[in-house]
Parts: sequence; C-alpha cells; structure tokens
Amino acid sequence: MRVGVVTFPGSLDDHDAQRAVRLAGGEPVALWHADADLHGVDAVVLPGGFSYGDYLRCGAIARFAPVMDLLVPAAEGGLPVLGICNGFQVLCESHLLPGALVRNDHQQFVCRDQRLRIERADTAWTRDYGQGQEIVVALKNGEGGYVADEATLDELEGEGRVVARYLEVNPNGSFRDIAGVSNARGNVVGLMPHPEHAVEPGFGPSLDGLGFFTSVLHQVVNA
Amino acid sequence: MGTVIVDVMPKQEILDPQGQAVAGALARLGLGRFTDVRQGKRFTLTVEEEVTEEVLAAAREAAETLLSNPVIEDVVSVRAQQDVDSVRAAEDAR
Amino acid sequence: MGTVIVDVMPKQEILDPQGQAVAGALARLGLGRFTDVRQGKRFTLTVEEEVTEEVLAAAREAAETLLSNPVIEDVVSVRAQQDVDSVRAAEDAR
Amino acid sequence: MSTTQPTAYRTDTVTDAQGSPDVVQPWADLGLKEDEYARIREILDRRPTSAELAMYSVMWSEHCSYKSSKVHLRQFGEKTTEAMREHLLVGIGENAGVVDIGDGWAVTFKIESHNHPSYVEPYQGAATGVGGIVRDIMSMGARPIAVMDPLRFGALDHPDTARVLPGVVAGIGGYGNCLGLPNIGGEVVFDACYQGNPLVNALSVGSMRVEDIHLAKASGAGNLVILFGAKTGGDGIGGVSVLASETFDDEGPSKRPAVQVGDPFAEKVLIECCLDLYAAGVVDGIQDLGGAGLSCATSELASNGDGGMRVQLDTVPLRDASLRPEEILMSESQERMMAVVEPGRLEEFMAIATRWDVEATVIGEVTDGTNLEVYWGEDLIVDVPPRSVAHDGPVYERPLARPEYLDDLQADDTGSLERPVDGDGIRDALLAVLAHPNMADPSWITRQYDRYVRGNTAQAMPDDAGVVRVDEETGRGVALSTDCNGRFTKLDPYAGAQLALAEAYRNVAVAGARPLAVSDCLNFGSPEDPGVMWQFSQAVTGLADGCVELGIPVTGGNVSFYNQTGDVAIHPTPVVSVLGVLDDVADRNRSGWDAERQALFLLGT
Ligand SMILES: Nc1ncnc2c1ncn2[C@@H]1O[C@H](COP(=O)(O)OP(=O)(O)O)[C@@H](O)[C@H]1O
Repeated sequence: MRVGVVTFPGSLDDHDAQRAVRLAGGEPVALWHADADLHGVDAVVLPGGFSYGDYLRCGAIARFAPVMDLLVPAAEGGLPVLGICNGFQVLCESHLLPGALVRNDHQQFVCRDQRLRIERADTAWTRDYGQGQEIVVALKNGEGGYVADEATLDELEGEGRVVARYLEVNPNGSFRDIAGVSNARGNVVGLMPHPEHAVEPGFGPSLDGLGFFTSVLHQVVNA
Repeated sequence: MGTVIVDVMPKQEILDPQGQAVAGALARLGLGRFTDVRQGKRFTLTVEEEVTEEVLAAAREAAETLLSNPVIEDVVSVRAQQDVDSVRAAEDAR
Repeated sequence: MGTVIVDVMPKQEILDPQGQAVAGALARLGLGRFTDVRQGKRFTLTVEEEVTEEVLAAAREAAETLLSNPVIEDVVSVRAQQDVDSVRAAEDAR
Repeated sequence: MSTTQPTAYRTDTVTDAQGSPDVVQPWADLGLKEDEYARIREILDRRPTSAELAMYSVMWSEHCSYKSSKVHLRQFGEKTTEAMREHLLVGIGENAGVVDIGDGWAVTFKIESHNHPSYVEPYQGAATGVGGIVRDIMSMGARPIAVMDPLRFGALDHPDTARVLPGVVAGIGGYGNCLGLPNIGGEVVFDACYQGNPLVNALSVGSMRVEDIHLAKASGAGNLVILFGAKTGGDGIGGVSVLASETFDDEGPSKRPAVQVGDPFAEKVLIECCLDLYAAGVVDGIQDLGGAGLSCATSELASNGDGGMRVQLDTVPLRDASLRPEEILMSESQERMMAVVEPGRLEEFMAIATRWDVEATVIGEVTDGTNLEVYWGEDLIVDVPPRSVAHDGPVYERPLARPEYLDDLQADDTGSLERPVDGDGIRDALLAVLAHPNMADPSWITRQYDRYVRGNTAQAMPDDAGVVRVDEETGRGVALSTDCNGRFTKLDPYAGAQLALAEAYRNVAVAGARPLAVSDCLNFGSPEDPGVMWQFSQAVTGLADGCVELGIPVTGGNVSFYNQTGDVAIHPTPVVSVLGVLDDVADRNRSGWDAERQALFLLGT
C-alpha cells in the first residue's frame, strides 16, 4: 500500500508521518508540494508543521500549492486523506472539511500528551479503533482551536462526523472539545493531535497513534 | 506607485481569543472602558502603477481568496491609500 | 456605544516575513502586480459611551502601550469608527 | 522597491585612502581604541577606507575577536591531551566542534548567548538567538536535530520579568517550533542579579556522517562565492551610522531597525536547502552569517582558505535599497549563508536553491591573491589581508584582581543560619525550598516547546538530560545537559565552573550515556573590571582543569561579557553543556522510577 506524504516548504512532521506509515506496514511515498502529481498513491497524509511559515493563517498558502490542485478533486472522489495539525488546517482552508482553526484560547503554543476519545470508528482512518476508545497521543499546536458556526457544529454532531474529542483538558479552546472531524463520506479526516508521534516504543507518549495508519491500510485493502 | 489597504476582521460570531486577551490586558492597565476588543489584520499591497479600478479589483480578489478565510473572517474594506489619506486630511482639517 | 479603530503596522525598516509570505503566494496566484506586501494589525475597541476626545486619548494610550510594540511597530492611526464610516460614505457617494 | 544604484553617491575607495592620509576617521565612535586604529594603519600601510574601518571595528569588537578572553580560553586547547582528543573530529576554532559518536556518525553542538538583544526585544532577541546557533550547526554540514535553552531572569515578581520572560519563552518556542527542532532541555533560574541582564543562552546539536563534515574555508582560485537565503537589510548596523554621515546623500538614510526580526520559515527552508546542497556535493566551503554579517563571513572564509577573495558588493540582494556599502558589510540580517562552489557546479547549486525557493547570488570568487578585495561598482573599497581582520585581532591581558568582598562573602557561611529543629520546622523548610521558583516545576515554560517533532526524542522535560536518537536503524543517539549555579560560582568561580561541569556530566552519565565533549557559554560582567576578569580566569581554569580530570575536551562555546548594570555585574554564570553518546537510546535511564517497590540508593559522599 502506497501512502503519500506531502512536503510543503515548512512541513516539519513529514518524515514522522512517513515513519508511521512504514511502521504500520505501508509504503510511504514522498510527495512534493510543487509537483502536480500524486504518483498513484492509495492514500495521502498532509503532515504537521508550519507550511509557508503559517504567517497569514495556518494552511492558507499551502492550499494553493500545485499538488493541492490534484488532491482536492481526488479527495472529493474518495481518496483517503488525513490532515494532521497543519494538514488539518490545510484541509479546512481547502474547504474539504468545514470550520477553521484559530489561535489557542490561552494564546500560547502547547505541547502535551493528550487524551482523546475516538468518536467515530468507521472512517478510513479510524476503523482499527473501537467506537469510544480512549487514546493518548502527542498534541502540539499554537493555532488549534476548532471553530465553526453553530449550524455546522450541529450538523457535524448530527451526522457523526466528529472523529475525535479532547478528554480531561481542552488544550486550545476548540468548540465542543472537537479534536478531529471528517467529511460526510469519511475518507477525509482532519486531526489536530499528532498520532504519528505515538507509534514507536520509547518515542512519544504511547503506541496509540498507530491505528490511524493501520486503518487506512486495511481500508485500502478492503476497498 | 500606489498602495492598496485591505482590512480583514474576525467575524462577529467567531471567538477572537487575541482580542479577548487584549481586552483583559487593557482592563489590568486601567483601560477597562474598552469592553470589547477584536483583533484583525491590515495589509498594505504595493503596486508599481497608479491604483486604478482594475488594481482595486485585483486587490479585492486577493482579499477574498487569500487574505481572508470566509469561514471566520470578513473583508472589511479594500481601499487605495491615497483615498484614505486624503479623507483623513480632510477630516483633520475640520 | 462607540468604536475606535487602531491600525498598527510593522515599521518600514523591519523585516516582515508575514508580508513576504503573502507576496510570494500572490505571485503564485497570478496576482504578482502586488510587488510588496506588509501585514499589520487592526483593532476595534468598543466603548459603552460616545467616542469623545477623551476616549480617543485613552485609545491612543492603549495603542502605544499595549497594542503595538514600539521597537518593531508603528501605530498608524487611531480613529473613531463613525468618522471612518462617514468619510467612506462621502467618498463612495462621489 | 527600487534597485540599488551603486554609483549614485561617493564611496571612500582605496585610492581615496591612499591620497588622503589625514582624513579624520570616527574610529572611537566605532569602539576602536587609539592603538587599535594605529595598528590598522600599520597593517594596511595607509589609512583604512570607511568600509575597511567598519570591518575592522566590528571584527575586532569583544564579541567577534574575543580580545579579552583569548588568553584565558587558550587553556582549553592547551590542556587537552591526546587521549581527550580521541573522539574529536573538529576542535575549537571552527563554527562548532565535532565529535565522533561511532558507526560513522558525527555530532556537532554549541551553545551561544543572545542576552542583550533579548532584553531589548525579548521575542525577537530570543528567536534570533535560536536562529543563529542553528546556522552555526548547519554550517558544519550537519542537520540540526535539537535545541536547548538555559535561561536566567531577574526576580520572578519584578514587573520587568513579566515583560521579558513571556517574550523570551515565546520567541524560543516560536522560532524552534517553526524550525521543527525538538527542545530537549534547558534551565530556568530567577535571581535579582539578572534583573537588567537576563541571560538567554541557546544550544543546538546536529548530526551528520563523518565524511559530510564541512568547513568554513574558501579555497581554489576561480571558485565562486555565493550568498544565499534572505535579502540583506539594515539590521544590526546602528553602530556604523557614524560612518555614513560623510557618504549619505541629501535625503539622508532611511531608518535603520533597532532590532533584528527572525524569519524561522526562511531558516527552515535554508536548512533543507543546505542539506540538499551537501548531499549533492556541490559545496566546497560554507559559513553562516551571524554577528558582523558579510564582514565576518568573507574574511573568515578567506582567512581559512589558501588564497584571496574578490567580492562585488553591489550584487548583494537588498531589502532596503538605501543601504551603503559599509552597512551592507556589517548588516546582521538573519537567515543568510555563504558558500564556496566550483564554477562547474554552479548550475546544480542554483537548481537546488530554486527548488527550495531560496534566493542565491554569486557575489564574488576566490582569487590566487592574498587579500580580500571588495568592490562597489568599479571602486575598490576594501583591500585587506583577511587574517588581519578575522584572526589576528587585538589580544588583551586585562588586569585581574580577586574581589575584596569575597573574604566576607565566603566567611558568611551557613553556620549562622537558623535550623529547623522539629518535624514542622523541617516540613516548612522543605516546602519553602520546593516552592522556590528555581525549584518549582518549569513545565509552564517547557510546555510551550515542541519536544516531539522529528520523532527521535527519547527524553526531554522533566528528565535531567535530553536524549535524541541519531540513527534510526541502530538507535545510536546522544544525551545533553546544561548546568550552572551562579551563586556558587560567585563564591568560588574555580570550583563553581567545575560544579557546573560535574553536574552536566552526571546528568548525561545517569541517563546512561558516555560523556564525550563539552561546550560552554561564559556569561560575565565587564572584562574591564579586574574583579570580573578574575572570576573569568578562575572559571575558565576551573573548567579546563575539570575537563582534564574527567577526560573530555571543550569543543567550543561562547563568551558574553558586559552583563552588568552600572558597575554591578551578574553572578558569574559559566553555563556548561556536556554531550554523551548512547549506543542505543532505548537503553537510557529516565529520572524517577517506573514501578512501585523499587529501592532507592544514594551514591557518593
Ligand atoms: N528553559 C528550558 N527549556 C527546556 N527545558 C527546560 C528548561 N528549563 C528546565 N527545563 C527542563 O525541565 C526539567 C527540570 O528542570 P530543572 O528543575 O532545572 O531540573 P534540575 O533541577 O533537575 O536541573 C529538565 O528536564 C530540564 O531540562
């Protein structure tokens, strides 16, 4: 299974996402932002980092990268896409996911081991988790507050598209403790915490993050 | 050479943590009369030419597509600097 | 109730990486006519009262002490919203 | 922005200098001493041009020339034995030292200060401090893999601490997080002695294959000198404005920024670009631009090389077209590097730079001459032996004197302190100690730093040493710690420096690593105060002797003088960092316990 990981200028966790794909048993494929070619991958991860410095709004500039011209229609066509942190921001800016991510309510960057509940275990990226399963993964962001208007939030809740929710501490002021959401079809998932930093013994808070990467492999195999 | 000024503000219904933090700090500084603060962005775009209607149209496009995110922000205004200046001068002269 | 608008921009001589990033993106979007972009901040401060000279003075104090960092930023203007609006209306009517 | 017009105003040329020996020059305003200015005239056998004067003044400053500390720092080299050199691949003198950690891997690390800029503008000062040390590591050919930040602030409850601390922490986080470098440790110490002089030290460590080590030297006549990264602006050149008065046109200069602003995104891209350039083998010599900017980079590259260098200064891409040649030479604009490249590899170099959207410009070439020549348009404005600028600066034997207050201070020992005599008293004393800001949990600071990025962090906060993996296959990695107790060092600088070394060494050792090398950041008051100079010499001697005792070399570091307000200096604060190697970071020992009923042992005396 070939899982592409896009590198934008300023991407930071791209190699970590590749490592996670490899540890899950997939074949990571490096995709380059300026290369309008998905190289036939079966799924794509948009990694964490500060694309283009995140100077305007996080993900706002990356959204216009040539690779996104292909990725957006592919995602709309069902290609599994996981956006982690900055990748989540890119997905929102691209309107593949609703809502937006704003500066943390406490104004500071925060790095912590975060407990989450998997609220939806039938997306392309979460099917290896149990419904309601609690996991602990790394979280690190400065602009991770998930916001959307009430109607959108109600719709997300109603359709079960909240993929993960913060437990114990809401680290950034996200509305309704939302840590991740999906599109209606469940192939596109955006997640603020970093599962790719919880896949290897001794590095990161747990091994709980691996499920995201194994899920997509199974999904693709079964598809 | 000309300059276009684009103002972008967070939507009224969207949480503005930066504005809130500023409001809190103002209160601590004894400037609590400012009960609500919102923080947005102001861009100056420089063009080599005069600011024509066409330049303003391009600036509006930039404002809508890149400089703001319609989910959370409104483009409040897109103006030529010279207009802003002349208007201010007029006002100050009053 | 009134509103004061405070505009803050990075000093001209200071590197503005944010503006640079925007300028680069605009060029990629085919809006390369904007050769230089600078990104600053715009604050709206709400008061329960009318915006009097005294309120403006308080806003100016807020602008100098908290809303801007004098080492790297300039306060470009501190104005009452109503003035900005009336002026714009006048201008648009032209 | 309009482009530069090199000939629009008069520039002081070498020919001018030869023809007008009696022109009065503002050497004193540039910080040069009378005999230093005389020496420059002697070296050149004429008066310097204003550009040369700018170069010498900045390169012969305390900060760049180590003129007060050199005679003491020599001990680090002199006391290093062959045995201590066993793992040393590159020693003191280069941008950063390099040690062999086995399996063909090398690591480089260094610690530097950005104290004063961080006091003036906490966020940007601290941010650019991180940026600067990371470029040092990059310039050795390494990929930076982690950062650390030993910090000292004034009293926690002082209002100015509330201004400085949040900005410093946000700046370190803002820059380091955006670069994608895990923060694996540091220190936070509060003491009133740092009120007007907070210490912001930053450490970076990088790794590379042994064969990929790069050095700062310009060799091979005809090779091209390339400036790449950010454009040059008027940053950090306040001091040269005195030179400008004669050359500025009627309109006068545009304003020069009071502080440097960092662009971590530009630096991140620069890192990746450099690594691709190294991998392609297109870089012969490389140097980062830090303090003293182009003056430093050109003169050091040329001085370390085997020939001369010719630079066409008007080809330097500018952010501010009003910059004069003297200012361009001194500008400390961030996120810039300089490379020496064979002409045949230029195209490849440019292709890689383009891929990363990094601006790169050929600004000169290596010559078979002996001098560094800088042209502005047609005019020769600098013609100097590069060594005289970069390496043969003045050396001072400053007077030393053991401070008179020391006897009283040492005599005032703990014997006179009241001691708790019962359980409650001990409890209160313990709680008071634990509640002290210097002992309390620093996670309110460290949680603002990304410790996970790159996925190789095996240990960071709250462990005694940071541990990062270097080789994913084998798990080989390094452990680092930084330490210093300024109060102890004030009481006895010799023993205090050794204490700092011993603590860092122990922290690395208990993590399970074999300590290999030392880097230090020596923060002191004014070298013109004999008491401070005595502290300095004692501390350096203590550290050098301690290293001999432990058998590990000092590979590099930094001296920060003039940390004082009026004539009151900070406590002498020699921050020492020790680096050790682990064959497999999986075998590290964490601080604390991981299961119940484990036994506690106290080792040592
Ligand atoms: N400024 C800092 N940046 C990063 N880590 C820090 C900083 N200050 C302290 N730490 C980390 O916090 C932990 C506890 O620090 P400290 O209380 O100074 O430990 P100790 O007293 O054991 O030296 C250590 O892991 C240390 O590296």
